[in-house]
Amino acid sequence: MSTLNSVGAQTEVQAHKKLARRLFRSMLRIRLVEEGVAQRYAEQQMRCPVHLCIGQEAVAAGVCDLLSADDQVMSTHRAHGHYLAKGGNLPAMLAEMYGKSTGCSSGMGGSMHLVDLEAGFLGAAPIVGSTIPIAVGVAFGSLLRGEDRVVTAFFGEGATEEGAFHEALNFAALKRLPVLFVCENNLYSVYSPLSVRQPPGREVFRLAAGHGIESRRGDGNDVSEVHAVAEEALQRIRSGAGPVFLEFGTYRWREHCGPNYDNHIGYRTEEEFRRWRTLCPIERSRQRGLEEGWLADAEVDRWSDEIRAELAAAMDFARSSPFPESRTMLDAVYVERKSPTSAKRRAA
Amino acid sequence: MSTLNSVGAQTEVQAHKKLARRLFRSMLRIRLVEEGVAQRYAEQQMRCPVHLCIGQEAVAAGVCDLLSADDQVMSTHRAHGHYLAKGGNLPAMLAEMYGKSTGCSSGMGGSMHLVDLEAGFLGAAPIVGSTIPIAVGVAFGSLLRGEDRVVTAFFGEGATEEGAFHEALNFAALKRLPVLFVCENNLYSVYSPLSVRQPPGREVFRLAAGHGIESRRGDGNDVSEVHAVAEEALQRIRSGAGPVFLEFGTYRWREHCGPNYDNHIGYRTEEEFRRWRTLCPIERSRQRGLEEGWLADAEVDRWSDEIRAELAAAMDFARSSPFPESRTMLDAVYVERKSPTSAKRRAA
Amino acid sequence: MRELKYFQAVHEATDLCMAADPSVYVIGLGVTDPKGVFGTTLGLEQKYGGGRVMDMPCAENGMTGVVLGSALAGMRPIMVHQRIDFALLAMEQIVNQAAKWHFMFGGRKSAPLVIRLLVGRGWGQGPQHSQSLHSWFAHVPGLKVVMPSTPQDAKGLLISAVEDDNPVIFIEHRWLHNITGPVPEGMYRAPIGEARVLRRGEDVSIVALSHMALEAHRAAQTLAREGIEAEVIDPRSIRPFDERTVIESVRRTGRLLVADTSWRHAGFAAEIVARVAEELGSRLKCPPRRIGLPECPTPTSPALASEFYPTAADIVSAACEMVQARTGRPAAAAAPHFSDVPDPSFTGPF
Amino acid sequence: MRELKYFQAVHEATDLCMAADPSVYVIGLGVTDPKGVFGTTLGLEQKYGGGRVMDMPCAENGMTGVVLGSALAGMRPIMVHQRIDFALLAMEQIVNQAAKWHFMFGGRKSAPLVIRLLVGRGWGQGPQHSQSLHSWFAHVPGLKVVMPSTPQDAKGLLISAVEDDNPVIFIEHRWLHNITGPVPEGMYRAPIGEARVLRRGEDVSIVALSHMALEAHRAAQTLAREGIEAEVIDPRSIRPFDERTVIESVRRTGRLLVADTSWRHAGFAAEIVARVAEELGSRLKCPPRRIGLPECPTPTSPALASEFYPTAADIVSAACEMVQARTGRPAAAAAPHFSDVPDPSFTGPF
Ligand SMILES: Cc1ncc(C[n+]2csc(CCOP(=O)(O)OP(=O)(O)O)c2C)c(N)n1
Ligand SMILES: Cc1ncc(C[n+]2csc(CCOP(=O)(O)OP(=O)(O)O)c2C)c(N)n1
Ligand SMILES: [Mg+2]
Ligand SMILES: [Mg+2]
Repeated sequence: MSTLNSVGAQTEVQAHKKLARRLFRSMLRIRLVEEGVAQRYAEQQMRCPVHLCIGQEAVAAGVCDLLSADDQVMSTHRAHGHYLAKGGNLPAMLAEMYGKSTGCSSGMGGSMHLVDLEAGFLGAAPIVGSTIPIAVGVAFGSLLRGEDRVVTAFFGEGATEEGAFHEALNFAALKRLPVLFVCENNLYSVYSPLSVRQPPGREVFRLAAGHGIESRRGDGNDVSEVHAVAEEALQRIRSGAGPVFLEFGTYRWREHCGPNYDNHIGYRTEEEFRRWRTLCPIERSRQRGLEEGWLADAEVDRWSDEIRAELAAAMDFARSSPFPESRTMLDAVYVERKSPTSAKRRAA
Repeated sequence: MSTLNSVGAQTEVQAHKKLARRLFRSMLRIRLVEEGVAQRYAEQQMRCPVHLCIGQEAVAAGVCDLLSADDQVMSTHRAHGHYLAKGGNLPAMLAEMYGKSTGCSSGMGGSMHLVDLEAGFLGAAPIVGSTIPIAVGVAFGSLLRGEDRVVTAFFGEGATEEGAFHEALNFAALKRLPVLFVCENNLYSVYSPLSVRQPPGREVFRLAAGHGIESRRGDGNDVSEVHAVAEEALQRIRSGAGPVFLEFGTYRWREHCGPNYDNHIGYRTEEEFRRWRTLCPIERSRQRGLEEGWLADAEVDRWSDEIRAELAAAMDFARSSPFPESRTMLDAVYVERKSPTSAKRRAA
Repeated sequence: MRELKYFQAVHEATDLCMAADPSVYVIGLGVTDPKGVFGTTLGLEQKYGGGRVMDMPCAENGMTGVVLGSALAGMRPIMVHQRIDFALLAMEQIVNQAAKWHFMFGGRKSAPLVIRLLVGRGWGQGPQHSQSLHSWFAHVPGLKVVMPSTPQDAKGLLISAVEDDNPVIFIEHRWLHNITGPVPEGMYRAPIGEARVLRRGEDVSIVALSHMALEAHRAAQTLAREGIEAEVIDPRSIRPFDERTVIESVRRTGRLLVADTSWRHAGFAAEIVARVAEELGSRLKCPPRRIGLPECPTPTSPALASEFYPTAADIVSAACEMVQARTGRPAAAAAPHFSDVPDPSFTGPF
Repeated sequence: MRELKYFQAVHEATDLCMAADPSVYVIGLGVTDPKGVFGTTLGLEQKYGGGRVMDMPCAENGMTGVVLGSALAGMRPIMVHQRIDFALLAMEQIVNQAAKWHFMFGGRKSAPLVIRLLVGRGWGQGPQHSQSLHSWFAHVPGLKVVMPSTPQDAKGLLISAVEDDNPVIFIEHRWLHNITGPVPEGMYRAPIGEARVLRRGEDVSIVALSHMALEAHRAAQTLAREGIEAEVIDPRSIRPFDERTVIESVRRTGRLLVADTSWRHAGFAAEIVARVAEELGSRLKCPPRRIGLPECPTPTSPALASEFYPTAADIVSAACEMVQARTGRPAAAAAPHFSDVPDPSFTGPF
């Protein structure tokens, strides 16, 4: 027994380490990609609004690690991290930012309209709150089709002020849909602090509780906490108990939209930023890894090199890809039906 | 001391009786007017949708009794009771239903667009949920102008499914606005029961609590309970503590829209209706009045006669009034500014 | 051919689509209730079950997003809003999301959904229950917009709409639900984007949308008695819009009269006039004309209904003026006291 | 006269209105932030306090209702939505409630509010941040809709809008904010409902909305070098619409070319063409023409910007064709690599 137990414990420790390393690498990859984007942005060749998630990587990494390719994710204007963590194609993402025909949306959408159907990243769109009911609808449609999947909706705390959010929550609760709502509360909507948008003292996750939805908050800068909280939530959802709402406190480091820092322009303080910087999810994870012995600095360097090489190749691909031909924009408006079911139905 | 006390107690008892009689008469008046409308409706001369509030009179009577003429009320498609309880002009209401130029909205709006500015009944409109943010805005505007008033928004439980409701609640909570939200939960939205619209077990008033708003539920068929709960709420609001949300359980007796009973068409049972009928707010109040000695049947008869006479006169007025001239519809679209302030401003 | 009412045609199309394809489902406020959206969804829940015909919360915006999401997941929803006015809450989901989904993701995913929008009229529907905002939808690339005027086209176009892989807005005028007409049995499609010539004529082309097509047809009969042969065209689809049929007709008649169910200013009638003007320019025999609502919200008073809504009589007098024939309004058949109902069976409260 | 940028003119109008009337206040996402809605609200919070210039929750629909309610309570709000696309969430409140308030209560109460809506363009704004849906608002009785193209009119029309007791939609194109022009000092009003003739000419009337008025003006200069004198008209207000100025102009020139910032199909350009066709019919020297966006959502790729947005060059070639002069596109000045910005100072991320 005790031997078995200790083998079990050992396996568990190994699994934990493996997980921790995976999460770390996932965050690191998001960070390095975003930094790469930020660096290249100044060249003025990525000519679309970009909303970087630097500082918020833990939520994307921690949640998406728990999802299968068949589980679906939807996101917002700030989607890069979710897309990458869910397995979205990196070259296609960068090509999209460059407006190229090889982009994940063929250059029609840009950074704010990422998609990778193979990876189960169903789409992101920048109208605040609007993808939340759509995600709920994907879960509903899947349920109607008898398909077994969880749909995760990522959004910011600003989105919880939109009526669409509440309408979506009510319906998800009504139908007990397998939806994981993940709110990244980074305290700001563009330059507007929570204090001008939501009543003081009323935590965001209480809104979901009001709808009768199981809800929790967690530290969004601690990837293992994100993972643990999300794991429990997903277990609950997969057991058929209905949706769960998670609020993760976190902080965006750079400007709302664009590659720069903007703590000097006055809507928040350098001091606040510095406080959050000490809570860097990647640095915290690295420290813990070194302490707990599942990570070595050499490995971080190796991974960084790997990712940088991957990024460089993806950048080359994106930059050297052709622009879409002008015809494509008119061709992309409507789809003409080619599905076999319709042919069958028409013949009938 | 004891004499003083007993005098005080006596005054209180007197005040209580006076209040109870006032509330009873207010409900009775709404009931008789609505029944009068129902009766006349079959003549097909009131040619607009009417949503009667028979069965739900206690909420209107109990709440509006506590409001001054300067306090403002807004309502929905089912507005007759709120309009009357708030002191709205009866002949003008009936004339509006007949589409006459003497109607409270000059025949442009019909039953679904009642207004009486003098009485502080600022307006009713039939898009579900939409008057709630407008009511909040009236409170906000009053606050900006330094005016001291409470705004009451009446609505059904269906309206709490609309995003506009939540957006309004968030803003009212954020700005601690003097708004009383009154939800009449009559279990149905048209023919749709709550079970197809809201998750089971999640009470409506919990939604408001989720927004951090003080909220309570009460028996909407017990006018003294409505009054007591609303009184406490209004005290709180007038003290500057922000909005309060009240949910009152009640039941509409007749069809959603129109003068008839419709328990036979299948969306609800005759039995359910009968159960609620035994909880008739007017009958319950009458019984209590007889028991407690503040009401006599003869008085009920006298009041009924008075009200019927008032109603008959109002009906005569409405029916004999002229229709609006066709020019009025084009004239009513825009207002040309005639206010002195603008003249002053223009001269400047 | 067998005759059905318009509402029955809508019902039959829905029924056939549901039977043919298990991914088709119906959702909307009241679709399962005893009135069944003026009869158009009656009994379908009983036939196909609550998993395929369902009521919903009062949440037009969010629920349109839900419906869109379900389409992305492989369903083919038919959503019903009982008034266009309620769908104003859902414009963001319809126009920013559904209409653009296929485009903005580079064609990777389409959004096959149908949104049925009803135009209210009569019995004091008033300012917020009677708007006919089809021109808004017609303006938006990515949507298809149809508004059939006959039972046959209601069925054929609804089937086409459900089978279409793009979002289709299907507009039903409340005063069409009870009209009767021949309707073929079984599955058939009316092509989206082709106008229907309801009547041939050489003197004037009357292009009339939705319920106005009915009025135009009535007008044409009166005009024929006056010796004027009007061609009546129902565009049926306003995006895509079949300009060829209209232009060819006006090329022959030299006269264009457009009758719309909405306000003239910035309405769809302007588009029709503009297309013809761009194409035929100075080859018209007289300036084109538009008939539409007076520029005010819908008044509720029944006494104003006849002032507000143009009828066959207005079409007749405009057409007479255009062909410079007698311009007097033909004596109307003994008018009912109020013009707020299409026929005596149409009574309140709805 | 002193010159200001368009955004400064909007700012100055707001400032003057706030100083003149304590009931005027400004509300919208970001109106108090360091960018101040492209400079148009910068510093106003500091000057008038947080009680008169305020940020709001991300809740366009509800907040439009709140703003309407505050107007009913006696305030005169100026609400700002940074994109029309976001205001799609608020259509119900704008169209069902605000536009109809005065009418549906028989004129008992008016709703004096201004809603500033911005049309995005450039730097990959893409399908959901760049729509120009002014024709929708123009279709709705009860609203007034203005879309000035010069700094002077921006100021004069915003002051008129704030002083108007009706709801006024004030549309600003993002590519106008940085243009410069003469702006009188102090309070003055540009009348709502009067077009402005930007340039006189006898050969062709170019009616151009918002930013297209700028392109039309540029085009007119090129055309003049080719010997073609174009009259350029900015309607400024599209509801009410000053048809007289347009029609009188076309009566003289015999040619109408309309340039709009939106799609052609069912857009406002159709209304302009229709008005002229109805009035002048066959008296035109050639068929009227419209210039607008291709019928697709806005593509994000910078490479497609020049395909998507028509420019002065398109106006020039259309006008040349219409007067049957040389039809060649004039050699464009050395074009920048991308046409997704109005000038080099306009860079991302916004
Ligand atoms: C409906 C709508 N309103 C406003 C905007 C402008 N906008 C873009 S991103 C954003 C911030 C939203 O804040 P939050 O949801 O917290 O996300 P974050 O940017 O903090 O990640 C806003 C207001 C928008 N895109 N859509
Ligand atoms: C936005 C909108 N959706 C749908 C309707 C149709 N409708 C009219 S009244 C009503 C019922 C609303 O139910 P509730 O709010 O509970 O009020 P009740 O009728 O029960 O008093 C509905 C759905 C509407 N008027 N507006
Ligand atoms: Mg945020
Ligand atoms: Mg109800």
